[in-house]
Amino acid sequence: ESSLVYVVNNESDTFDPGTTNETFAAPIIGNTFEGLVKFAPDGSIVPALAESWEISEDGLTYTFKLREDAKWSDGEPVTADDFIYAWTRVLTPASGAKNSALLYHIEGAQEFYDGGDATPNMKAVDEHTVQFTLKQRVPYMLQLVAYSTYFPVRQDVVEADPEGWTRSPDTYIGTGPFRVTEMNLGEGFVFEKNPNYYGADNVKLDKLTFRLIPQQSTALAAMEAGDVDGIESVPASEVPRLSVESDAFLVIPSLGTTYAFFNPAASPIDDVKVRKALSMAIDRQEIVEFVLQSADVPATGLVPYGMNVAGEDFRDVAEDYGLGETAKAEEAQKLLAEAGYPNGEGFPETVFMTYASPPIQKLLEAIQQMWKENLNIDVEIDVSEWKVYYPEVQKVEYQIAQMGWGADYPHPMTFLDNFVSTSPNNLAKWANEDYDAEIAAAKAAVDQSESLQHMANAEAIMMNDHVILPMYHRNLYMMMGTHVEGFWRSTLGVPYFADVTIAE
Amino acid sequence: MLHYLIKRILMMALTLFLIITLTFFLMHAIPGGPFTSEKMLAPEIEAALNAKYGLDKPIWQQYLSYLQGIITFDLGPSFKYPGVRVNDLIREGLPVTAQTGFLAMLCVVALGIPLGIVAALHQNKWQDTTIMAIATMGVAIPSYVLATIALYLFALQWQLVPTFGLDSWQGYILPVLALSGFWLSFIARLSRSSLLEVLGQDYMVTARAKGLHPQTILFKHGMRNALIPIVTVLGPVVANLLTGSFVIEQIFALPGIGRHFVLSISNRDYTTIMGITIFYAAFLMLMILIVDLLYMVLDPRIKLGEKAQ
Amino acid sequence: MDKQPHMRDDEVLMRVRDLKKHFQVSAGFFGQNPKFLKAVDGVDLDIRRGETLGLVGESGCGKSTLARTLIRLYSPTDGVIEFNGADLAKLKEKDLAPHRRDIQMIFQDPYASLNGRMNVRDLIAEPLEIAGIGNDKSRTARVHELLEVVGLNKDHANRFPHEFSGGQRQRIGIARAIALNPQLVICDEAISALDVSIQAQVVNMLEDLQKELGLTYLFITHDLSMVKHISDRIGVMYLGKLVEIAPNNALYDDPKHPYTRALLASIPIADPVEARKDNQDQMQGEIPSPIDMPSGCRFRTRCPLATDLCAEQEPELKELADNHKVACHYAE
Amino acid sequence: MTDIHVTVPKEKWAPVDRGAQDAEFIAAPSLTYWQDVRQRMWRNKPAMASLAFIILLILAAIFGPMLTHHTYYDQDLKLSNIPPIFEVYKAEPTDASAQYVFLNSGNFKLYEVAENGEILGLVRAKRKDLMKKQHIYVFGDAEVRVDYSQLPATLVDGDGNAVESIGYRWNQTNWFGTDSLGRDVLVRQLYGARISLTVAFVAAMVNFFIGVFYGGIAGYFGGNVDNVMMRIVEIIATIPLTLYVILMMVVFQSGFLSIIIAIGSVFWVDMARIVRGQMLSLKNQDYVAAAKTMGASTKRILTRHLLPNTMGPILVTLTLLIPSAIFIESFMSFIGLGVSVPMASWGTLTAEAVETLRAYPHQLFFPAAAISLTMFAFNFLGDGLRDALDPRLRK
Amino acid sequence: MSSAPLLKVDNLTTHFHTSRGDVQAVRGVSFDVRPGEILGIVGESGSGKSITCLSILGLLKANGEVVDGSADFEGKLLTGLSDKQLRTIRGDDIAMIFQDPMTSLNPTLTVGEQLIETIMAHKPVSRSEARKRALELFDLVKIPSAASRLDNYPHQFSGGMRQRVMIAMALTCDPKLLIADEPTTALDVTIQRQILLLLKDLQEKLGMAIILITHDLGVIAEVADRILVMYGGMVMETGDVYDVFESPQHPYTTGLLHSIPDVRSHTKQRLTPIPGSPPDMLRPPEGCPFAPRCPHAIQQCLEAMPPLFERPNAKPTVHEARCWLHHEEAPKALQSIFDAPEVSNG
Ligand SMILES: Nc1ncnc2c1ncn2[C@@H]1O[C@H](COP(=O)(O)OP(=O)(O)OP(=O)(O)O)[C@@H](O)[C@H]1O
Ligand SMILES: Nc1ncnc2c1ncn2[C@@H]1O[C@H](COP(=O)(O)OP(=O)(O)OP(=O)(O)O)[C@@H](O)[C@H]1O
Ligand SMILES: [Mg+2]
Ligand SMILES: [Mg+2]
Repeated sequence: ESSLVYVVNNESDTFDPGTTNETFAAPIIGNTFEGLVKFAPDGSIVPALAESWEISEDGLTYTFKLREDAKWSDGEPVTADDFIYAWTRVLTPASGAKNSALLYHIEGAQEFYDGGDATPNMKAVDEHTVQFTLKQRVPYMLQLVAYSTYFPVRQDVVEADPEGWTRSPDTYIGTGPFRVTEMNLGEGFVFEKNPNYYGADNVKLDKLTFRLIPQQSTALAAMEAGDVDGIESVPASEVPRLSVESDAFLVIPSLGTTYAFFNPAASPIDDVKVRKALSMAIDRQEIVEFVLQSADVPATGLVPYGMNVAGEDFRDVAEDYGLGETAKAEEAQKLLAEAGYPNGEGFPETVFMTYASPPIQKLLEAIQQMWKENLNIDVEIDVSEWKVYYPEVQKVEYQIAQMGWGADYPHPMTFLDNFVSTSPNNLAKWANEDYDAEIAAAKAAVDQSESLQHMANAEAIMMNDHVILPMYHRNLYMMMGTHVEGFWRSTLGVPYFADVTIAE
Repeated sequence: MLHYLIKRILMMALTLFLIITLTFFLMHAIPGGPFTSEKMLAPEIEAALNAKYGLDKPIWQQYLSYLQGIITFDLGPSFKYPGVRVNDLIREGLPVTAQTGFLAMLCVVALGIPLGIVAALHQNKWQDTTIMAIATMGVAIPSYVLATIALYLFALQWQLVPTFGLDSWQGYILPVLALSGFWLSFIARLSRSSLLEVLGQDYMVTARAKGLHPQTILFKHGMRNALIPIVTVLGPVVANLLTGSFVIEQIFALPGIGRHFVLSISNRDYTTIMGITIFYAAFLMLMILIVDLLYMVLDPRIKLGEKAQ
Repeated sequence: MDKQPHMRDDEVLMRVRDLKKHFQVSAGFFGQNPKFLKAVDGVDLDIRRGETLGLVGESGCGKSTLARTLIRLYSPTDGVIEFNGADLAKLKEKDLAPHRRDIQMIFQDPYASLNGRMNVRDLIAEPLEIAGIGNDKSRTARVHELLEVVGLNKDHANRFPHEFSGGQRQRIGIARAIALNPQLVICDEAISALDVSIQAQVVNMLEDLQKELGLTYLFITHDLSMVKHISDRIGVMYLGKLVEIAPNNALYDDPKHPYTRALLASIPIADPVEARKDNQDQMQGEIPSPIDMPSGCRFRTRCPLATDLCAEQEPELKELADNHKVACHYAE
Repeated sequence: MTDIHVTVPKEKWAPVDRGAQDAEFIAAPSLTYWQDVRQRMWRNKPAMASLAFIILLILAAIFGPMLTHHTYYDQDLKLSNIPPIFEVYKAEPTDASAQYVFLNSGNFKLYEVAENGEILGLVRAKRKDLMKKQHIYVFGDAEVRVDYSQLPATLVDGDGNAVESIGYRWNQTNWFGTDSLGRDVLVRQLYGARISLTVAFVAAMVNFFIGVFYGGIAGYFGGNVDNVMMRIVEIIATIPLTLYVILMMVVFQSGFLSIIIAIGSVFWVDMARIVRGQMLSLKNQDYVAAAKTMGASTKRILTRHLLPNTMGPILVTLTLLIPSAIFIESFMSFIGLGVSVPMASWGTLTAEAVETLRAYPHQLFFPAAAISLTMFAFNFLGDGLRDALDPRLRK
Repeated sequence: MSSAPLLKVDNLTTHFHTSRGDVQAVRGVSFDVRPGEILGIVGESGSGKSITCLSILGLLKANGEVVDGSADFEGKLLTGLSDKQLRTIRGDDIAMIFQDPMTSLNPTLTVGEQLIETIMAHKPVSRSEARKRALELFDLVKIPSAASRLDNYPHQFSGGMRQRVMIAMALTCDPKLLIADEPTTALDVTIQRQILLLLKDLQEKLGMAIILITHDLGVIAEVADRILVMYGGMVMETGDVYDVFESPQHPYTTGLLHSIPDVRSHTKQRLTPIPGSPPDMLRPPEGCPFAPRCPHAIQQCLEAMPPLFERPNAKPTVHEARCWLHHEEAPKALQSIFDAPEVSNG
């Protein structure tokens, strides 16, 4: 009997694929559920419960054909109605779904959510065919369909206990390669191979355990002591050592960027020159090498590396907007002088707000010092608890505010969409018509490379206005024993165990 | 006595009510809500969530309906963990926390007091110096440092104990040690100092003159009179240890309620904050009541509930 | 040596009426069947200004309790304590404060009544300090004076109570009590722990002070020779009640209460030849307890004169001769 | 003992001359209790040594940073995480142009140092051979490789022979090493002392003045006063601290004052309970009764009689709560109520360093040692004070 | 009486170490106690009576130390025994009644419990038997309604009652030697008499020896066989009780006897205390400790410590006094002060 123990550091609030919006739920949902399509290790979309699909000419109507042997983990067949039920549920406010907005692309969906008498344009054509129609073209629609919000849920168990069904192995019925045998709040999950999974023959692992160890250093100790087979993350300070010492150490590129918002309405950074000067004056290379001591990547733009559209990496198309990986102190000084603060003189009091997180604080301390050294200005760092910090940022009551973004789906739009004037995540309340137009055009474009160009233009508009101070693109650092083969983790951070075999 | 007890229990209920009220409003007064998450929710979704949990109602209404639940011992649903009731959260986490807490308590009492006694009996000799040095370190080094170092040495370097969890009895060693470290040291020092005070009393000489066994002298005459400050400290410590420690549960990956307590606040999981606070408050007040009753047992001259003469 | 006549006026300094102090001794956990120990059970007493009133009685009869109630360390169960125009029995703690310095007490248990954390200088200087008299230096000087008065020396000022012998501690208590020249000093076995020579010294000192400052003493003791020597009047207590009170000579010459007689007959005599001669009978009978008082006269269980009347009716304290009051049906 | 048959000289049979005899010895001056305590305190060597240590520490915290060119905020990212002691290797064998290096085992970086242990700079690897698991550095003609194919990593020359070590050196540039941003640990710690010692002081004061008196009053008065006061203590003790702190953070400006207010408002409940417990049993003592009959005010009875007799538990509690205060401060700083970065306290230094315990233990060692030593000092001082205050414990 | 002494104290010297120097509380005290004998000790308050007894039992406070001398009980050298060995003797063979009954009783245990535990520590009896015995003892020391009073705490007792509890506690095991440190000071004369009779009774029946420390010369006169007069940490006079009362041989003893008021006198006479104050034991005088206060002191007294001079008498008990005036060379005029006993007492 082959088994594996994998350490997770965070416990998710809920494991309901339809309602959660948490990344912490991903390891569990990702191994117990499958949707119509899924990602392959290379990032491409491959069939899952749907054996095939069709997209209409106008790119608006998607029709999925379910495979005959698609079954729930209790042996019931998966039907098209299960999908319609699941999506309708997500679009029902009372369900408490947090990612409902991901379904708004479907025609009538948002209106349905808002309580109008519209019905979303989605239906079960027959028992094995699901169909929906979008209100406008969405280039990354299939990537969204691979996301858990689009996963089916079992109507009978959900209706029996709309919230509690995820809390018991008996009712937590999924469609994925594993099914839950034990759930211990605060401790972890135990899975067994799901015999009703269509690909059950290829699943080699009999028992899979996710153990919650909140402390990264404990997890690492457990890994090094051989008590577990893999850990989700390692302490940042151990990265340099592990990267040379350990064969089990893995670096997973992750589609995330750490940056700060400049509030374009707040003095003194309401001047784009000041913003640019600040952004230029930091040494991203040193930050990565000495502060983070990791393999993270210096960021000069918003969208991280690894976002391929039309076979091209977005970053290869985009520029660096005058920002370098190393500090451009002289240029920055010049800009600052132009803005009226020669040699930093008279630079008004400026506060860099951030949330309580030791590594971020350290990062900001380094940046604070770089500004002091390169621009001779003093910026104060103000730390507060996340839930205090975030509402203040939402209200745009800040000058500079630390933030970051991780992709929901592997497409540049997951980042760029945040800066359209209507986005709730546009925390700088920055509005630019050209930007909005470019984004709309990118979505509408049939040709992918055209779409890519629009997106690059959009990023340029935003970056040239220096709305954000990009710092670095992050990677995930984790460990998986060398005896574990076939493990992979997506750029969205989901670990997949379906193909894992344990070598002796 | 009965009169006093009834009065105390009524007072406790009133205090609990005040605690509930204060915590409730304090908790709502601080910024952020349970659905302030890393990713902004669309406004209509946030509104739907608030409506679902009744957070859209006026605060006093929320307060009243919360009180209604409390009366039936229903602590409500967790906002953070949908489908989990706070009662269940406590019921599931408590056994783990209580187990380690109880063992830690045993350590504190069964090691702390004897160490204090040994130190007092050998005042200024090497035994005293050693014990007090260790006890000083025990308070000077916080539990998270102690736990981290212990984990590194005992679990990883020497592999004497497992790195996490309570699956074997060895697993209890480090958490219990780390949990009890501070209070053990505290109690050892306190025991020493109180006992020293008592050792100088005339009745100790009488007890010796009567030819009593040294143990009887020490425990029946000595410790009994030295116990008041010790039980004063121990009462709340019981409540503390039995409701868990965030740090220890975090480091040793224990599924107790200590972690929930801290996390619920940073999550603004209102019902959990309230539930655990109430639980802790009730427990603490009970312990303090017990301490007060013990006072009267330990020292018959203490009469609570009566005005000083 | 007789006291000066103006001290003998009958001005009453403290008037005590029907004073009672009952302690609750047993009560179950739930407060059922409370029992009361009647330590002081209806005492009427006038303490006249400038006199020394001796108080004797059986051990456990309530003398210390009476004393402690008079200075309101205990709040009385019932009764009146009139002092300087105020009824101390009814006053609240904070209203008592102004009267405190006028009444001082020397405690029966010297060690327990001295704060072990204070040295003798501070202990004795404390009442002065409280009254705000003098400065540090003058108070130290006064402490030295007082130490000498009670037969200790200056060097003792730096020591702590535990470094003293029982008698020395007692003297510290005395020095402290007289430091302020209070109007009334209650001496609860103030001299019993002292050797006779120091006793004599202290008693002389107390008499001198009385003469100089017109102090009044309530002198509780078991030493019948000393009490006779020092007192103007002597009260005899038995089981929470005053059974006889009379001028000293009158009491010794003509004791009217059978208990007084029994007491006087038991005085030990400091002469072995004589002491071993008189083989006086001990008092017979069961000693009653203040929890279950006998009916009628409290002394009847041990009284050679007891009759049925004594069991039925409690005798009142009546004045039989000039200033001589007795509570006995058969006294004349 | 004198022999009975000793002969007594004639003149000795003369009666005593009383006049001469009165030339009494001169009594030692009378001391008040507190003068006496001070004297005894002076004679207590460990306590005095501790006091000296604490004073020294305070002076160092005030003046120490002035004596060095390091500041608490100056960073040198290239020289981060350098330990205070390291093993120095001779990178170039020829003595004439000898170059010395050391390998930081926490981050596998190589630094050039002077022979005496002064840090000269970071050395960049020429290339990294991932197959052979080697980092290759070049010094003039010589080549030094960090070989981590076998752990622990070793320094070898181009031929694979071990590089000659000249032994361990104390870091001359940064005596306590540097932190993760290349700041001087010693100077940061001295600055940290300012905060932590102030917090300790405030906590002690709060405990002493609020906790002791609150508990004293509750215990002494008893009855309803006690009942109400203790229920308030229960309320303060049970409402989660984090909630207060967050509220304070919102209401007040973050900063040192807020920490002091936060600690001041809640950090005395344990003390209050302990003192109250002691009071309850002590107030029945006869000496309290005696003081009452002297007309002593409640304040006097509390301060002169009861509290001195509770000093043992008070001092123990006082000293033991100090580290708690230091760590509570770091917790408050963590959630945003405290001194702002780059300023740090011992508590935050410790909390930060725990994360890097394995890689850079020196970063934990020094603040932990500082807290421990201070605690020892406080404890000796507390014990000394207790002994001095308790005349019975004299040896 | 020539039986072997039960207790033999020889040159016992006890010092207290204090921050100001050593307090010489006991300075070479020697005496012995024979079985069945009552030895009365009187003396100046602070003269070292209690400390002598505590030294014998090894019960000194932490700062006290027996620096010289020995105490020998039935051939066992008490001063050399460990605490553990002493335990079997304390309470069992030698019992002690402490001077200060309030602080000597544990305030947190009922008096009954304190009595019962003493009984059970020395006798193999059950708790209920011990309680029965405790009741008997309470009756013996005349505490009324003993049964309910056993469950009281010390603070609920009067001073005299506490003292009687201490007495009862000491009598639990019929010790061979009872050290009673002012056992009856807080008792009224009727109960005092009863207690004294009780002690005498026990002495006669069981042959118990008693060391009776008291200030009440009447008590001594009534029960003691021999008397020891202490002053300044030393024995000043010792002898048969009749002898000493009849013809005290030391000015201090004389002074003591003079200080007592006469209960029979009708006129109020000023008491005649010994003038002056006792010596400070930190710096005891070189010569006779009493010399500074002695009306008859001579130069020699101030300079040299007088030895114990034996007074020739017919009795088997020696009568000794520490006074230079007994020296054979002393002028007759001075010696004559001891001749005519002019003590006027009751
Ligand atoms: N712990 C101590 N430290 C210093 N000196 C002490 C200590 N205990 C007693 N002394 C001193 O020893 C001397 C002898 O004391 P002791 O108690 O024996 O006197 P005593 O004869 O029993 O007097 P009393 O009749 O008053 O009880 C006294 O002068 C006293 O001050
Ligand atoms: N706090 C108390 N609680 C209960 N009973 C008490 C208390 N104090 C005294 N008593 C009882 O009251 C009675 C009188 O005690 P009190 O101390 O007044 O006697 P006393 O006359 O002073 O005797 P003594 O001469 O022995 O000191 C005793 O029976 C005693 O047990
Ligand atoms: Mg009394
Ligand atoms: Mg004595």
